[in-house]
Amino acid sequence: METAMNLKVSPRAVDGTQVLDLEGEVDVYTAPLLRQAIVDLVEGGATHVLINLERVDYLDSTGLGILIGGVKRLKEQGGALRLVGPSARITRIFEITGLNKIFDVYATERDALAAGGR
Amino acid sequence: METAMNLKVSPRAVDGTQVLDLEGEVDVYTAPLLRQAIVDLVEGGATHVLINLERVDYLDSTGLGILIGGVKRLKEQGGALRLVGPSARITRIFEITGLNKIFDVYATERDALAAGGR
Amino acid sequence: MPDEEPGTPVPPGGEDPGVVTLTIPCAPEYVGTARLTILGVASRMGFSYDQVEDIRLAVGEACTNAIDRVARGGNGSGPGSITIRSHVETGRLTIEVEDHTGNGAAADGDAQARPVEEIDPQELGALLMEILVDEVAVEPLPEGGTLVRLTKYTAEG
Amino acid sequence: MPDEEPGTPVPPGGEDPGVVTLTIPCAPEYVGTARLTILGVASRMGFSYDQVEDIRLAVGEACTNAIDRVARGGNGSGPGSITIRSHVETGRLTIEVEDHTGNGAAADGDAQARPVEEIDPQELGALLMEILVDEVAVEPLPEGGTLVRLTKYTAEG
Ligand SMILES: Nc1ncnc2c1ncn2[C@@H]1O[C@H](COP(=O)(O)OP(=O)(O)O)[C@@H](O)[C@H]1O
Ligand SMILES: Nc1ncnc2c1ncn2[C@@H]1O[C@H](COP(=O)(O)OP(=O)(O)O)[C@@H](O)[C@H]1O
Repeated sequence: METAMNLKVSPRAVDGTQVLDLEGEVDVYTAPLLRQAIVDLVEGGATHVLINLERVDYLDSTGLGILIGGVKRLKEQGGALRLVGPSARITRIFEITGLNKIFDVYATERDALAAGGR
Repeated sequence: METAMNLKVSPRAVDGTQVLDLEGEVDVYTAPLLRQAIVDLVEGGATHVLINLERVDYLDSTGLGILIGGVKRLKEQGGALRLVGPSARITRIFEITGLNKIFDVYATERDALAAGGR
Repeated sequence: MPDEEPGTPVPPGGEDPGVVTLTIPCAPEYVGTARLTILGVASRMGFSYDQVEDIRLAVGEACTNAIDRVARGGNGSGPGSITIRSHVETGRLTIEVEDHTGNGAAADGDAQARPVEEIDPQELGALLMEILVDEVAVEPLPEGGTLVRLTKYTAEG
Repeated sequence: MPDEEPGTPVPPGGEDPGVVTLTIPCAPEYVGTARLTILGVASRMGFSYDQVEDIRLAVGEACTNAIDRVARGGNGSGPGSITIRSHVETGRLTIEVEDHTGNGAAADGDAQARPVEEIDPQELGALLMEILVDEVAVEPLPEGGTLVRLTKYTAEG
């Protein structure tokens, strides 16, 4: 039984692209961490951001709202927010909400990086 | 997050030794399954039984009581009950209750089988 | 839905809903606890993995709604609490999420009717509840606060 | 230990225990749910993995005790319920496990004094509680049933 009921947000850069590795649950309690991480990147001048969801096992409407906000903000900067490796479960959430039309989703980090942009 | 909050008890035989593979949680709800499996083996004539705990992540006093009962019953038949692969957590429970002095515990199934008996 | 108190013994011979009642402070850090409780209740009922997760998310959204309402219009008398009452019956799980926060209902049921581009995160929560469980009922409580009733059937309805 | 009702708002300026209250039917299939709830409560409090597991097991034992008491001497009015009230405070978690089953306390506190060969499974449960948490108090309730109060400190006491 996992006791982790939290979110770890770890920023790193790959070839000039900013990556946020998420681990845990994105919910009303932990989502502010994610929002702040995105804000920090945008204020630091990032335009292309990649969020790795491979180790996210729960994502609620709060988390979805923040991802949507990130997509909008980076688009305004001429950049893009890309999502990597959502579980089947989270892919289903994207689909039933219609957000798969808004999110740019890739199976692997390599695919996302290959899609171009800085 | 695992949704399994149950116990699976799978009997098998290795070189004439009866083995019970347990998976899940042994508690007041699931323990009767384990008790019945041991009773079935004893009534079937088994004297040497090996219980594989490798995939057990919770064991309460009900489960401990049944294991103790199994040890006693098999000893009366001139046999033995051996336990295999308890987690660090369950090993700790054996130690703080003093039951490590009663239980015959092996790290691997191979070690337990090598200890002899039918 | 029977409205019995959790401590009340089940009447002999009658319907036999197992009632599990959880009360948490109306605060973000306790929603995870509510989700774990619901995991415990739902995972013993013959729901599939995906159905259990659907229920967990729907309950999480109901709690989040309550917390958002308080954050946006607190009544000044502390954060209040959320009660999550699960009624376990054969073939059906009904979960009532009730906040005692002194703020009336905000969620409306017809979020699903609008294009996704126009909804905000809170309406996204209402939309998720509508999609994830079979029945959603939202009503303001006379004493303040809101009751959200979520029903899910084990044989997908 | 404050005995406040879960719905009562925390008095402004006073001590601020987060109270999580769970009520389950007094039946074996619900103990797993109680353990999950406690996992949720304890895992946000700065306990180590082993400490969280200790608390989970101790609460499981308290519930099992209540169920065993009912199984051995039911009062004929249904299975009753168990209430598990967690008080979350800085540095301390106090969990009250209360059964409303009409049967008095059975567990005695001195199981630890006897040699292990002489204790039975139920006393094993009492022994585990004593070892796993820092304080255990068991008292019969005036209206029937038993209250077990378990306290664990985050800095191992
Ligand atoms: N389903 C949706 N489709 C499009 N935009 C949305 C949707 N849901 C929310 N938004 C918008 O996304 C933005 C981000 O919302 P919010 O969670 O408040 O993040 P932030 O505080 O970072 O702006 C808001 O402008 C909101 O209106
Ligand atoms: N700590 C212990 N040390 C030695 N024997 C024990 C201990 N705890 C329980 N026992 C004994 O183990 C046996 C098994 O108990 P129980 O759980 O009722 O299993 P069963 O119903 O299969 O006999 C009982 O005879 C009980 O007295």
